[in-house]
Amino acid sequence: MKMKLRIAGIKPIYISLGMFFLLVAVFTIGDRTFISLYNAQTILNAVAILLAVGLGQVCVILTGGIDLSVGSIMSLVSVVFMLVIGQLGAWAYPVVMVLGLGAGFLNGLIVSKLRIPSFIATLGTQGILISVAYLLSASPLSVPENSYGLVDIINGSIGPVKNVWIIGLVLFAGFFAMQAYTRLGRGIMYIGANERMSYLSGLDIDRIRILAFTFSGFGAAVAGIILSATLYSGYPSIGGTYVLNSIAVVVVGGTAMTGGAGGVLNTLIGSLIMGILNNGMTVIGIDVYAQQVFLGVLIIVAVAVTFDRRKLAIIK
Amino acid sequence: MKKTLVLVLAVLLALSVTTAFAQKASGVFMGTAIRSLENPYHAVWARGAQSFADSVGGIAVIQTCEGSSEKQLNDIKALIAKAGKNAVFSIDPNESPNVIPIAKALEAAGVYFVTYWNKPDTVKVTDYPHWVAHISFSGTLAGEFMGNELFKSMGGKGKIVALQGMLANTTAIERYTGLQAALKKAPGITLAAVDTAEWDRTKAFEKMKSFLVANPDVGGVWAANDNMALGALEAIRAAGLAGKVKVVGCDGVDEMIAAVKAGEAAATVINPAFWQGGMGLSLALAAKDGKINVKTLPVEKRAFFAKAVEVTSANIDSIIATYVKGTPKYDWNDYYGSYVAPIK
Amino acid sequence: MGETILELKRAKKAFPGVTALDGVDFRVERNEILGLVGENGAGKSTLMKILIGLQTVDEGEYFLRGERAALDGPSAAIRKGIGMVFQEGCMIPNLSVMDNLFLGNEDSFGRGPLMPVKAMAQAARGELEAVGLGRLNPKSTVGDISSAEKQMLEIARLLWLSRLYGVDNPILILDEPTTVLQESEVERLFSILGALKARASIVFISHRLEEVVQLSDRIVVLKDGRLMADLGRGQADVKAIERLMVGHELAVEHYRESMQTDCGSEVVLCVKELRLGGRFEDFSMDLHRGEIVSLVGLMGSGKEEVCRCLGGSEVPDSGSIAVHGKPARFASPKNAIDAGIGIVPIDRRNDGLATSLDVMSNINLLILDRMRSGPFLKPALEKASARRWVEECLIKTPSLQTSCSTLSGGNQQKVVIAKWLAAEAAILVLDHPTRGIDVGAKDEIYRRIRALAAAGLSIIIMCDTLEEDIGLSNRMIVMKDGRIVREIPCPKDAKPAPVAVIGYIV
Amino acid sequence: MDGLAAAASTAPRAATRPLASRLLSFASKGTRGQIVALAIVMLIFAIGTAGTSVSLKNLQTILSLAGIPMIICLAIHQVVVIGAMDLSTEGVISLAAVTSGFLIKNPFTAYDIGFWVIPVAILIGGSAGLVNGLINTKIRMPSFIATLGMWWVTQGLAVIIGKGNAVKMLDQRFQNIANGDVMGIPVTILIALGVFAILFVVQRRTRFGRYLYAIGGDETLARQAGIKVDRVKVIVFTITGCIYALASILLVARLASSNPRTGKDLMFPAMTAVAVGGVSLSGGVGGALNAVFGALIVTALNNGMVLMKVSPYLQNAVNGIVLIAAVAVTIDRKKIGIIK
Repeated sequence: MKMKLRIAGIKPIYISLGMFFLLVAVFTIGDRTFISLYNAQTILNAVAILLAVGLGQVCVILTGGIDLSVGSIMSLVSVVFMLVIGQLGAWAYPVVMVLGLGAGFLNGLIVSKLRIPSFIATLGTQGILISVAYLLSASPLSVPENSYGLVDIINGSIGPVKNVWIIGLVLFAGFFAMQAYTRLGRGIMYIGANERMSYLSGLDIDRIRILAFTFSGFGAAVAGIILSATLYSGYPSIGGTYVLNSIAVVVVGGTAMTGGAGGVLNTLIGSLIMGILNNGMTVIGIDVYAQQVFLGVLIIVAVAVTFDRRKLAIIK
Repeated sequence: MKKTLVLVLAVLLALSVTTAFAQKASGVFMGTAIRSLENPYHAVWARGAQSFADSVGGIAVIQTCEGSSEKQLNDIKALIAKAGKNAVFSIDPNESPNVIPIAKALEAAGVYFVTYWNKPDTVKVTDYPHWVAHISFSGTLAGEFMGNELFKSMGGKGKIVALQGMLANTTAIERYTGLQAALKKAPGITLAAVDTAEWDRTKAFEKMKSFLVANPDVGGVWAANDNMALGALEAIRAAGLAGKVKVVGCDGVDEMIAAVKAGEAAATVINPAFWQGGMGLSLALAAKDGKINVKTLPVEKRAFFAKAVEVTSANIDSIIATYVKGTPKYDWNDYYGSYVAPIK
Repeated sequence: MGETILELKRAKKAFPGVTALDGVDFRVERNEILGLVGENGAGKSTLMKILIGLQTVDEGEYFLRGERAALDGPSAAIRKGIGMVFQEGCMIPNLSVMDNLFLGNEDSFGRGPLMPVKAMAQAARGELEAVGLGRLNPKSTVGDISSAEKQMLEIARLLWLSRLYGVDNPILILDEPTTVLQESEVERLFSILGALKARASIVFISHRLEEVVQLSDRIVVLKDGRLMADLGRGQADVKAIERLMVGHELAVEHYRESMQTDCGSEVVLCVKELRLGGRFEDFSMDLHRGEIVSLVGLMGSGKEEVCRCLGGSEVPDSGSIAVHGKPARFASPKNAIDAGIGIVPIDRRNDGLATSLDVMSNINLLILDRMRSGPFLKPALEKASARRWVEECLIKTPSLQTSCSTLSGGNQQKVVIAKWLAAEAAILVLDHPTRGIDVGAKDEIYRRIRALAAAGLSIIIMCDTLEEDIGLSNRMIVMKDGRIVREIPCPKDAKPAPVAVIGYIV
Repeated sequence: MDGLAAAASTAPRAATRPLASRLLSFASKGTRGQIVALAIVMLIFAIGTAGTSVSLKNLQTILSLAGIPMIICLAIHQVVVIGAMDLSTEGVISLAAVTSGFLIKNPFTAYDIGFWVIPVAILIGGSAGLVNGLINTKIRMPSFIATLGMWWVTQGLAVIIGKGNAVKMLDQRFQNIANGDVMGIPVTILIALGVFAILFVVQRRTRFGRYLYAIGGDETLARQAGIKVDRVKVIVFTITGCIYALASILLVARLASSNPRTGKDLMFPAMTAVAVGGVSLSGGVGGALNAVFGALIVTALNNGMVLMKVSPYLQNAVNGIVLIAAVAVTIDRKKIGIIK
């Protein structure tokens, strides 16, 4: 009895996993090269970026909010990363991570202290952050000649294992531990499930929310670093597509937009699904005109399958 | 539960449709990586690529990145995964520094490729044996030409406004540099206002409306591409100033050529997209087939400016006959026929 | 006995794992007030949902005025003359009183494309007058009116609808209508219902059996999806009904008075001259170790606000609070919790629980700090703690991972209490702890409260009924118009009679 | 004493609140805050541009520029009022634009259906909205995701149909409408005000309008009150789609050209305007008037920044700050309760 219930409890994750294997199977039937090591490396590189930004995003979505500024944070981080790596060397990594943390912290402050819905607050800050990126450098920046070695720390590999996977896994492990084994992680779930009760139970809502946004900024910063390193460049529009992608990754994995249900593990599966979808359609050679249409249909289908709507009385 | 089942079936259906779309033909995969098919310039580019691929029995694969450099890189890698060495590429990098990872990936896979437009100066084509050529059209020259033609149409004096492209974009920056060079040589012209319309027609229209309020005596509009020039032109038309306030743009869009013909625009520049689409693949395929030996090519043939077609009221009729009414015939084996100058 | 206008024959309804209704025969007669009682989970709400078309029967037949009925939703039910006032209220907060009153039936003021707003406001005034809400502006937003006003508004709405559809003898279903009302309002409600009986049938659902017995012409008792009894007026007293509902005799004493203990002499909480402008003033009290103090008063007497100030969710203008002799200032619930005060709120689903999370998460909410090793929580400690409190508070749950939304009201209440016990709160404020809880579970809650007091916890309580207040507390503090008017001791063998107390309240 | 009367007598406590909170409460009622915001924006730019920004000509320009954004805001705000979200704006507008581009006199196809293109475009926009609504209500998918998917689908379809061509519109009549004016008032703003007038009356005076707010306020209760919630939602999404199509035709007519980029970059600015206008993203609060003021404020802001020659690099930041500031001042925190 106990076992059964437990399975029912995490069912959406199984469905997401099933969805993932289904897609792998279909794409492999479509073109056998899909499961080659080379392609796996390509996919996982993309997945690492989606995962990093998605892990940040899920912290905010679990509280019931949304962070529309992750793309701008990635852009700003990429620009600053390229600007400072020549002078600061390896110190550039902590510097831009702190930058991401700071941007997330700012979001958290605005949402919790000014009491503005996160959709609006982060829509506003994304404009501010992107302006800062433009002011720092309007034109695209490349890696300075002397710093390729430093950037290639990200791009390198240990045998067949690419370093980005390790970064992705470490990040995942960190976020997983945060969600499952810290008070902050629980606090995020409590707020998402019932904010009023959390307040009445003495939780420091503002602090938890600010931290959730700070984590989101951190995830975006890591994603920005990987993206910047993968492309050897930084410029203000580099992260533009990641706002919606990060949300897609979270919801495709089965996390509810209303908060309090789902989590980090779902986001891992969501980013795998989105990663292989993007890659698989190209590998099996779907007409580029039709890819976007398929992507749209598939995200709806994916969410329809993975998202547990029975618990929701109201669908907004 | 029943619903879930239905949805799983829907996934299966959708995916079987997807697989049905998959290409099964054989031949050399000819990858064309461009920004988006939503603009006419790249749409023509894709047609050129298709036309060349058809002429040699290859498989044209058009990849659009919709503004995401990372998607462009991943798509290229996905095709490499699929085709291995049996592929060639012609690429318009989304942003200039992106050629580095793209070149590294293609080099590592041993795939010949040609790039266009965007490349940081520090990156040397000759460092990559499979990078057949980097071809560009001088944005500075185009910007300067557009400026000069605009000033000429204004009689060498008056106020102009300028609309820049995407702020961080190399081409946009180059063309604007060209305008500034032209301005230096034209003491009678003042630049009254500059703003960005992000290559976009609607935004150009809106910015122009506001410009016209602040500068009712504006004499001409310099726009970094035709799309924005046409947007500005609509605002000018709405203000009843069409023909009096002339615009210049760049790209050679059909509507812009018509505007030059009608006397509403002073000039545009055709960067022959159809040629780009075909020639990039042709060069890369020639290297793959051993028709040209990349190692022995002189440096100036590895990175060069190609011939852009300058359109003014003087040559408008022949332009219309060649580029609008017909498609110019290109000899895909004349690899360096459009060569103008090396990129330094 | 009048003619039968609604009849449900051999109704069966099953949900996965549960048989909600098991062959129930149910009828409503013309011009009667029918009391419907049963424990939570007895099938009352399923029965009601079937009557108003929210659910359909698996087996059985549904007749309305002699005709077979097939209702496809509440609006169809209303047109056929069956309406329901929901327990949790059904007024939309951002709409005006008038909009809520006529919502869904605006057509009756003319079918033109535009609604005649003035005529509607006029009509609304009339309807409000009829239920004693004459002073309420029809255009005021429902979110700003009191819950008693909302309740009256709902009844006004049903009255209006019954006239609107010209239904002869409509059936009004009132689900726990008195829980949000004060004594005087209950009386008014009963007089309105009594008058209404002349042209309508009323199905009255309540856990307050005294009220049911007082009001109903006929009483139907449900248990485990079966109809246990169909009793005419005077055929059964509260005791008999309780027996039918729970299937076994309850203790003679209602509130476990025999378990009442005397409080210690140590003052745990000392409140002096607390004031919140416009709400209450000069509120002083001492709470002793192991003492149960009941705050008694009407709505508006200020007792709710006093409790909110003690819980930190409202900040008093002046006065002092000292816990264990130490002065405390409560600027937020966190301060109050740190000082050892726990609040068990009246609205447990919204204020007390994260219903979408599991039992374990809810119980351990306040004490996660104690389950760490370094920065990380230890799942083994969490489980051990949750298991301990599930056992100690007799929470019936399939597992620690069960989502609280699936538990019954009584068990949810126990989870909320367990949460505070786990946090070792020294003072508990119980805000209507038995509201909406069935008889059997109520008794368990009473035992629990006694046990807590015996163990040395100090409790401030606000109850559903005066009898409950008297029965549970060691001492009552009666408030009226924001001031304390009287303190009444309630020792276990000398409980005051309700009639002796009521005079101070009103 | 009567409990009800007691509750009523304790209500007027507001008079003793401090000035700042009274000002905030003033700003958060109806559209007063938005009027003040608009006045402040205009005042700053009037000083910054030495009066140019409040010249008759510029006011006309602002109105002509505000027309289409206003129509889009009016479309989106309804979805927001029922507590949902519509991200498909750009795709639907592009799709309607591309399709109608091929149906009016143009150099690519032989079709020329003249003004009949309006109902055809509205049919397309309406169908897309209908699909949004059906996915939201029948498959029970959050509108955020449903419309995100539909954004990609419709944008993809627009590219498939348009093949990237910019289709020139050769029918001059449309352009005369889109760029013309009546006694100095731009036609687009008149059309926008027409849409506003209809929606305003619908919201204030019709059953359907009541139902919108009922659903936005509490969907479950609205359902219990007998409102066919799903149907109302589907209709709202459909009407929103239809209004998108109207905006799309005006966009095409204004530039005499349609392409799959027609709808690009319209959604977030429109959402910004709706929020600046005071429509609560949690639903049930704010109406057509708020949408109109939101569009005016944002348009005046962008116009003013061009006139004041604010660096294009900074314009995003100014927009962001104004959004946050406007919402911080005008939001009615009491009604929202929980900030998500």
